[in-house]
Amino acid sequence: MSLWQYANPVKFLNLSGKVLPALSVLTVICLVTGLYWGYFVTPDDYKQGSTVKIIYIHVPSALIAINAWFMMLVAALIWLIRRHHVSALAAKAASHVGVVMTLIALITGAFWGQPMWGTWWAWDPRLTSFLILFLFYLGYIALWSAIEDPDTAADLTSVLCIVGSVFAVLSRYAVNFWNQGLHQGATLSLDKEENISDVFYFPLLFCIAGFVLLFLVLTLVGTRAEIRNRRARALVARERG
Amino acid sequence: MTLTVSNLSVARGSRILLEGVHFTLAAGQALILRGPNGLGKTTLLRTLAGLQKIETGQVSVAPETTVYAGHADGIKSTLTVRENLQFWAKVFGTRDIGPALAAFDLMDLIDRPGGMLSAGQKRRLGLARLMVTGRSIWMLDEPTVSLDTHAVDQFATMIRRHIGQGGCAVMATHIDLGLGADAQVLDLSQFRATDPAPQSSDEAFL
Amino acid sequence: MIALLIRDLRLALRAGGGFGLSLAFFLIVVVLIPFGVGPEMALLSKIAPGILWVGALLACLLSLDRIFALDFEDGSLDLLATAPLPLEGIVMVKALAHWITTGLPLVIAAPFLGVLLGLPAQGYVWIIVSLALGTPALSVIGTFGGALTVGIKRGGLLLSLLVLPLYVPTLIFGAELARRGVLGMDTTTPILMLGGITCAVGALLPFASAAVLKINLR
Amino acid sequence: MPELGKYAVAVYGSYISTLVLMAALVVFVVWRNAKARRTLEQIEGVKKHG
Repeated sequence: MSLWQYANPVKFLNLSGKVLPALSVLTVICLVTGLYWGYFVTPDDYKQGSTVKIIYIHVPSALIAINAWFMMLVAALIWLIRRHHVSALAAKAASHVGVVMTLIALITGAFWGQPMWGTWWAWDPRLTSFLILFLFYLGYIALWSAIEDPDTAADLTSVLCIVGSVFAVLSRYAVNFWNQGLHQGATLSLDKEENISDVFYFPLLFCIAGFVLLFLVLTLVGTRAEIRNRRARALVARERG
Repeated sequence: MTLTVSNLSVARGSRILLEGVHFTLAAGQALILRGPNGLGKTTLLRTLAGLQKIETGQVSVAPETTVYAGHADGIKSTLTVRENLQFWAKVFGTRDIGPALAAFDLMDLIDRPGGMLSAGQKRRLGLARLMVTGRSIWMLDEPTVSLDTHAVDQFATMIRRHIGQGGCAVMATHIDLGLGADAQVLDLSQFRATDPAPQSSDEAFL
Repeated sequence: MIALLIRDLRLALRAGGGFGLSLAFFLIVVVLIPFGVGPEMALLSKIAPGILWVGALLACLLSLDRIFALDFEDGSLDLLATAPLPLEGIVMVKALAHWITTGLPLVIAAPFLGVLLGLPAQGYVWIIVSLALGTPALSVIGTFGGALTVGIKRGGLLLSLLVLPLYVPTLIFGAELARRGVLGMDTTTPILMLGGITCAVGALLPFASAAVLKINLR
Repeated sequence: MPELGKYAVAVYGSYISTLVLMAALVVFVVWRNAKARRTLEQIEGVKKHG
């Protein structure tokens, strides 16, 4: 028994089909609990007022936005090294979720920044990095859709993903150097004591879990769609032959 | 210098076109590929030249000894005939472009830019390129397209001289070049992929 | 390799090679900016380094799709790939040729266009230094983009979409270097970063470009 | 409903835009999968009969 056996498309379809219903239910539970708790139960922050409620979507979506790209990077490496088709297709599916999450993080950030900083947009390092990440997502998705041959597309997007990751890190550093910003530090960190208070913390954890699950569910469904498309393509190619 | 191909499959896009292709070509021999359009002659030649992936099977030859001439001649329209040919000579590390020019009557056109050549003249220049590469195994895809009878004769002479010097040529052509016993003819129809099996990368999805 | 470089330069210089096109484009971008933001010299001289950098970047972008597309269309790329040159070498020569025909003229033209924007006197040196240090990176990154999109019909727009995010770090450090130079501030960090980016990109990216070119040719 | 005070626009704006985008994403992914499934079933059905 090896983990790699699930890289077989058929096995992947079977397994993901079994897991998906339970996973979807869990996603809904987590999201509803977290958002209800956060929106209706928690008090306003003494400094930020009711805008603190935005944290329940802003932070999880930003988290997913970055980690989706990270997952795509890992998937790209797996595809290039081990040539498992599911890996490349999962990266494609994840990019669709990632780009929307990036957009959500940007939009909620703008809504939050307007009352807090007095501006919808600032060329703050974090905001700028996310904007650049958004552009990377767009380029990646555009490259996928521009190439007809699926294996060529997988190869090229994988290389782009790896090169893009290096440049994304470089951009992050460059942007930091370019402008010291308004944005506060990371909301959640393991090594610091002064995290946000527990009142906001627990519903936020639920929301993060919900977003992570949502990302998983959507990526799985998307990967299933890609596998089916590839299978249909392979069958048509065989019929024609 | 022999070229041995055994059990070779080649694919275009996501379809295997030919499978189980096998032949042996000794030094000083030419192989003429026959078969209807769309069978996979171009794909086979590109695979032999190392431009495309070998699906399965073995090709005994290193890509460093082959040279490929396809439908496009790779002629730059703003460079003269001399410059075009000299470039390839330099790239392949040879010097003398005189014999190649003489073999195809290109001496008079030597300072004419590539863009002012007719289709047949371009093709002659493209074939002359083969001579300056100094490589021994030629992969030629429809080399006689747009050549007149006189130029075809020149081409046949060039091929005869090349294989006379111990070189090899694999070409897809329908014209009889009068190579006699030095040329084998291989009908590729017999290798048409019977089970229209998809390319190996599609197999995972079936 | 040298033969390839000479051929590419010759092709760029002959009619239809597009040499000078990006230079003209650079000129137009720089001339258009004052029409957009107003003729105040004070404002223009303040944003001059940025305008010159963005203009140079766009001019560079304009000619990227020619790097491989022309050779791909007429079949030379196939022939080059079977020639006794390593693909990495071909890619590097292509980037170098692109820099000589596009980047270098931009570096030389930038100070003259700086006059139009009221660039302060001490800025000329820094504009030249920053562009000379940064434009090679633009060419190398652009070559990667060109190799990525070589098989795609009408890939020009996609090429821009892919390459522009990759240009961000170079642009930031390049423009920052020029800006700091103009203001007489410390330039050590951006000059090191810009030089570092150019060296690293020049050393590593050709391998990625050659890999994608190989994928696109098969 | 909690009282949002002067920040109502920001909070409502965030939540509504998020819901819209998220709904669009879910619909897109599910629709794509359903389409792929239909296409595949059609092809496989054809194959069985033929």
